[in-house]
Amino acid sequence: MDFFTEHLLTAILFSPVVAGLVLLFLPGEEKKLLRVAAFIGSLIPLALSLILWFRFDPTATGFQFEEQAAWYEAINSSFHLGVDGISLAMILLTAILTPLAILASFGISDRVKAYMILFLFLETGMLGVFMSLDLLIFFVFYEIGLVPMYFLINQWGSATGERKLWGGMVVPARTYASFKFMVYTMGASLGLLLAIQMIGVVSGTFDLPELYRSWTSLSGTYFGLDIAQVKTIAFWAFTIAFALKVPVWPFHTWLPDAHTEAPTAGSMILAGVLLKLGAYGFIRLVLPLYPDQAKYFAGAIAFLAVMAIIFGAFASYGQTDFKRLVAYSSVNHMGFVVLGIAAAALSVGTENAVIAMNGTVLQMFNHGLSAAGMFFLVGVLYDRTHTRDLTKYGGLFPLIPVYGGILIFTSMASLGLPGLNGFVSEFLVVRGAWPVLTLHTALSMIGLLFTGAYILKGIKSTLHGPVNKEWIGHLKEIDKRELLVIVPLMALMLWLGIWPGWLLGVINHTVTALFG
Amino acid sequence: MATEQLIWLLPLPPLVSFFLIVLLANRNKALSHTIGIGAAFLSWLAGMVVFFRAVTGEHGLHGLGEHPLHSAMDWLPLGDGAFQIGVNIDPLSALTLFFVCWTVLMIFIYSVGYHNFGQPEGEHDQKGLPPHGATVTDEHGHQHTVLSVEPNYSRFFAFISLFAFGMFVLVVSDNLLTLFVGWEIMGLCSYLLIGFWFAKPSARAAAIKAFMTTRIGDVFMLLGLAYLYSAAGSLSYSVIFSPEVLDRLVHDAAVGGFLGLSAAGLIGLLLFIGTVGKSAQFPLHVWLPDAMEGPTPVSAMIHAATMVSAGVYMVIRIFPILAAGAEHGLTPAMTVMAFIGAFTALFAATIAVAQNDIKRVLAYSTISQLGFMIAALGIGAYVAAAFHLLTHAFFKALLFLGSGSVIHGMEHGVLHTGNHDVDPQDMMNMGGLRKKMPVTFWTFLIGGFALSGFPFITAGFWSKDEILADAWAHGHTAVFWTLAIAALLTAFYTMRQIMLTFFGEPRTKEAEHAHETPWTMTAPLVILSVFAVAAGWAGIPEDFPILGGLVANFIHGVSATLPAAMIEKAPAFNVIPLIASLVVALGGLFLGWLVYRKYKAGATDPVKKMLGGLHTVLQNKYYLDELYQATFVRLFNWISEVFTPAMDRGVIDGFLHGIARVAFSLGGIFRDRFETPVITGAADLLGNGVKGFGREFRGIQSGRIQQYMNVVLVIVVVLAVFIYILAQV
Amino acid sequence: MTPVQIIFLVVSLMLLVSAFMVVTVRNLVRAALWLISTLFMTAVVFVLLDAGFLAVVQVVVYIGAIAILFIFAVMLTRRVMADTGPQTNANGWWVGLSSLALFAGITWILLGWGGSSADAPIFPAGLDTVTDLGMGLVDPNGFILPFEVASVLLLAALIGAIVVAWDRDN
Amino acid sequence: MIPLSWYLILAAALFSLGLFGVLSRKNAVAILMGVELMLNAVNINLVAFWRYSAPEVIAGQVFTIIVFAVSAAEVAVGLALVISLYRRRQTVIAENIDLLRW
Repeated sequence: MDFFTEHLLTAILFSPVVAGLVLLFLPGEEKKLLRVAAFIGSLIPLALSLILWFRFDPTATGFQFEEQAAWYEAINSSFHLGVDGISLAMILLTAILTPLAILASFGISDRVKAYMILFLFLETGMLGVFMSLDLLIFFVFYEIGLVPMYFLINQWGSATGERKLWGGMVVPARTYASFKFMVYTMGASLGLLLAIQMIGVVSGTFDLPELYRSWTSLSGTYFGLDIAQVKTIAFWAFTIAFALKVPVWPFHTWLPDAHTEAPTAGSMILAGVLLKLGAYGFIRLVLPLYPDQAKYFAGAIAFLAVMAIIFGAFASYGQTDFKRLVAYSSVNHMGFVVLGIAAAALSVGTENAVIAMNGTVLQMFNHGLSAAGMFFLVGVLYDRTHTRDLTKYGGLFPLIPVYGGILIFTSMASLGLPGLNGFVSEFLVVRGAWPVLTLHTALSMIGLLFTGAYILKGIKSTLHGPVNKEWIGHLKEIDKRELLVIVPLMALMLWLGIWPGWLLGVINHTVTALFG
Repeated sequence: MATEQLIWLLPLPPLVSFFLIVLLANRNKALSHTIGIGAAFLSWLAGMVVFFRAVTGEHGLHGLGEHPLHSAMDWLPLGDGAFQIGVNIDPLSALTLFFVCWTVLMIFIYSVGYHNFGQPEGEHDQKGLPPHGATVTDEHGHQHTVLSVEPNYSRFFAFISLFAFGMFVLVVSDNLLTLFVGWEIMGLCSYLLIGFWFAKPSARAAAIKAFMTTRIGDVFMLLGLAYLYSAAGSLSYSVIFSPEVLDRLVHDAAVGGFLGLSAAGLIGLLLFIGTVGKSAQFPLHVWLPDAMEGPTPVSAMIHAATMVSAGVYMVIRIFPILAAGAEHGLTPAMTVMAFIGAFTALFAATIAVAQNDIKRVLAYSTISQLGFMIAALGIGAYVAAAFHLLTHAFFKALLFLGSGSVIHGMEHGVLHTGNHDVDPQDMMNMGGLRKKMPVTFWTFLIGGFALSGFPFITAGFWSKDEILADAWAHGHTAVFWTLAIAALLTAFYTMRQIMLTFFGEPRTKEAEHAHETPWTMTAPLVILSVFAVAAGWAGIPEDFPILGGLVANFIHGVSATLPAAMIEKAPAFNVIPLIASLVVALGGLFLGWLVYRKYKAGATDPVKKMLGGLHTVLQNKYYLDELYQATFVRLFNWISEVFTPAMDRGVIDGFLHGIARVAFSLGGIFRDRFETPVITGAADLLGNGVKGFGREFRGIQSGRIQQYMNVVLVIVVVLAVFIYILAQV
Repeated sequence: MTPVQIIFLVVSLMLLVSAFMVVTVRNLVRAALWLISTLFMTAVVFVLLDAGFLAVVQVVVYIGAIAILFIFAVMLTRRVMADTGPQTNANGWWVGLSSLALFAGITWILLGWGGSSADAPIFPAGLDTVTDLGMGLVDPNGFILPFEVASVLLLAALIGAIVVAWDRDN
Repeated sequence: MIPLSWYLILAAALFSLGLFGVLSRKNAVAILMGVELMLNAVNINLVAFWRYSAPEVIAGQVFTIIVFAVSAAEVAVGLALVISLYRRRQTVIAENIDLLRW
């Protein structure tokens, strides 16, 4: 192991920050330069992640590329990084999506410098969550991601739109959305922070691999409570924090607001990566640390997941705002992730758990691709028409055939059409969940059915139907830069749909070791 | 090349063609159809090679049944093992491959003519709408309106290429998951093709309806797959149809003890619901008639060769699971199938009688014929179902293409007269086309007779007869009589269609000016009509009087696909079903001729006279669409548009806003009652005090050095005195 | 009354008178001249105290340099201020009284202090104060540091004075 | 011989006169002169104490020398300031120079 390999994770983690700092010294009025610099800056972590991917040994068990440095010795918290198959997939997803999102935001011309710097900082926050093997570090990065996103929504979100609150109070929609996103998430993380501190106090360490060994087998009485009760409380604190982030019904209402009001690239990252933080928290923390509690409450979590699947689909179908429609689709799709997690929790140690968890992780990756793609396409259309109202489009297919084809392709990936990426993961989740959560799985099919309904509604209202005369001659075809954003996503969707083995192989080994 | 490798490659040309057309050739019409047809031809060639190698292997079909051509590889690594995908050709898939290859190639060729290749582009043609015709000036200076080329010509070939790919994947796959992949790709393509003229709201609605209705079946099928996979540990045919697995599935109770079914029963039912959607069985049949909004080759593709056949193919494929444990009569799943199949056959046939749209009649006849197949499977007539699937594919493709040809001819007439109010698909506007379009007439006649089951010659007779014979032989009299009545109606409405379309005098000017279609359209008709007749000879029962044994009964070998324990001998010859077949076919045809031989323009449809109010019900398809609209669609719209927003925005957000509001008002109280008066007040007091003090005392800062020194002097003196006094004390 | 005492008293008287004139005369040129007189008398006092070298330095530095500077300054700033107007400010009387009080206080304290009436010790024979002073100022164990600091201070003052008085306008 | 107190009283008187000059004169140059008088009074004190307490210790004279240096520096800078002020504001009256007023 040379120096480079030993510190590869740190390099990936902090290269966006370094790029952001470099950006700080570039002249603010050179917008083109800033955009290109930010794009190149975000390609560095991608390149490093690819190196990571190829140097990763998929057959080895446990964490790889571990790094540990003293950080907060007084409370035994260290800067501990490491990856396994699950986090590697997520890191790859983050590293792929960020450059594309930056490329997608080349259209931003207002305070480009601040925007790009925030974006790069955001990337570090997300990568940190996927890499950290220390509860405190995990929490720090988990929260860091909120701040740039708050500003991205608040400052660069859609300029129009208002939200009426009580007593005749009217606030700009993006203010409302960003505030809700920030406060809601922070509020839920409060319990997480307390629970993390409680674990630290009880077991004297925040180190994850160590906790995997010691925490689950802990016994005795703490704070005047039996350890089982303590764990149950901590379990729910963790669960609520992550459930809100995923989001699981009924904690989902921040999501459509935040997604709808965020700038296009913000929505891409929000749906593509930020939602995965919650699911990743479940997989990395909740299931290994609280196997008994997770098993006991799996039914309840699965119920919430099913509600998310069903009502996410219904709500999506009921929208007239294209972006909101896509936003609700995330609720629907992430429901399958949580369903898979619940199934794995319930059947840990069996083949079902392995299959469900494989499906879950793959679904996280797939949803990252397709949701980012969908949001991007909505953004492309919005850039041209300055409306998101589905009733204002209609019959655009002959005007923008290439865009239309891409939209149908991406929609179908989102719908879970076999041959594209979403199908494999959804099938695996359903397969894994069916034997242990039969009724839940059966009910979730209602949601799957309506996934089709809202996807088709989107296509119907935009592309199909009599052409809306208003747009004739006013609608530009998708341009080269935009193609550069969407084509890699499409290629990945197709590749993963036809041959998911390259990714699933890496995931599967880790999942088998953890849950098999 | 090894046959297995060839099977792997077989589905690929249409996929390559799809990508080539979409990415490279989408502006060049000739190149597009060359690529498309070339790909279809390659697949056809591969299919034929595979078919003949398969059926001429050692021990013929029986040998193939025992040792199918099979090849597999790891696809998904799962746990310590992997999920495998592969290709598999056994007698059933070989048979299916045969008709799929032929019909697909014919449809590709037909499409060239149907979409008016070589014709000028219309002045008013828009992408997403059917061509309206183009105005040309001939050498004499006369202006004519002629058919114009389809604006999205290339796209059509791309879509049907992908469609063909889906079908080939479905046929050659060795497991239910890749079968499902092909199944869904076809679902997408049917959506895209039904909505091919997407600018028409009716086409757009029909496309969505088709996709959604079939998706209802698909999600159940997905559950069935998940269940089967978890129960059997695999989805490969070789595993799930092995006797041990079947035995286990039969003896395991269904999950949760659902309705007292066995695991096999529940899996079978779930998968069967997929077929109900895909093959348009009652109650999910409503999409298929609307699917006629697509171009006619699409209708043929969907309703004959591929998608609907896929549904039946799938249930035939999983027949071992459905029939597992059938030693003591029908399994529950089979009973359900028999009921639904027979009911659908009759139900759809009654609707077909009252339809006037030439394609809709065929659509309902398709539903009805598929019901025959499902019912056949339901009573355990495995071979008969497969046989009818084969023959139906040929004659129904022929009929659809023929009807397309008729419509095309009528459109010619419409353009000639310029009266666009005349619906070229309405049979009431036709008549007498026999002389205008001879090739179309003869081939349509063959197809129609095959559909009616015209005795001894046509393929439809043999396959339908086999179903009836099986029903009779196994004592399912209710099914037998239901199907017999359905067959009678089939013959009747087919004859009605032929009479209205081709016989009598032209009832409109447009019909007078109808014109035979180009060779690219008629040639496929001729080829298909050969199969519509000859396909039946492959399955003449061995013990049939006189004709039996003249041609070897090839079809019966399909049963070799089944596990050995399930293979049954063909039922012995019985004269009652034969008589029934003869009576219903000939009787129906005769009745049709009788009723419509003197039909004149403007007269009320004799069927309407006969049925009265019932006719209206039939014409409106028993008001099922309206019923669904009023119940399910409305309910779901209500949930989506009223209930869910109310829950999200009202209840959940209301709750959150409530918390926010409490926090805000608590903050307000805290601010107004404590923060402002106490904390801020104290701080302000301190600050203001210091400020005021400074304001008062800044006067001493005069900037004059001597004043300062004076002050210093005074202080020094005072201090000195003070210290002195202190020292004294 | 020894002759030395008489000399001392005379010198003291002249010194105080000169000093009084310095702070009271209206004409500043005269004040400067009286200042010279004061400084000279101080030099005489130094002689009386057996500090001949200091007396010389007093004459050279104070009278030769500082007093001349004063005269220049007075000449340069003369225009604004007529010699005829009151030269004391409004506090004059009050200040005079407090100065007098200060003097009285100090004197009173001195008179109450026994040590003040002591006679001078015999001047040690052979004591070469000039050489000692010279050696002390450059002795690393003696006063070289204050000496050098003073040198630097002087240099700084010199430069500072030039900078401050530099007439940039011309 | 002359008692120490005589020198001290002389120095006190000189100091008081200097102080009076510093505090009462209007002209800045005159104020500086007062300062010189006060420094001289200190010098007299220093030398007197040297002579009366420990004539063999040279420190007393060294202090005086340094006071010379300091007063020379002070006068140089002070007068330069006065001249500079005079050039800019046409005044040498201390009461008019109140730039450091609040």
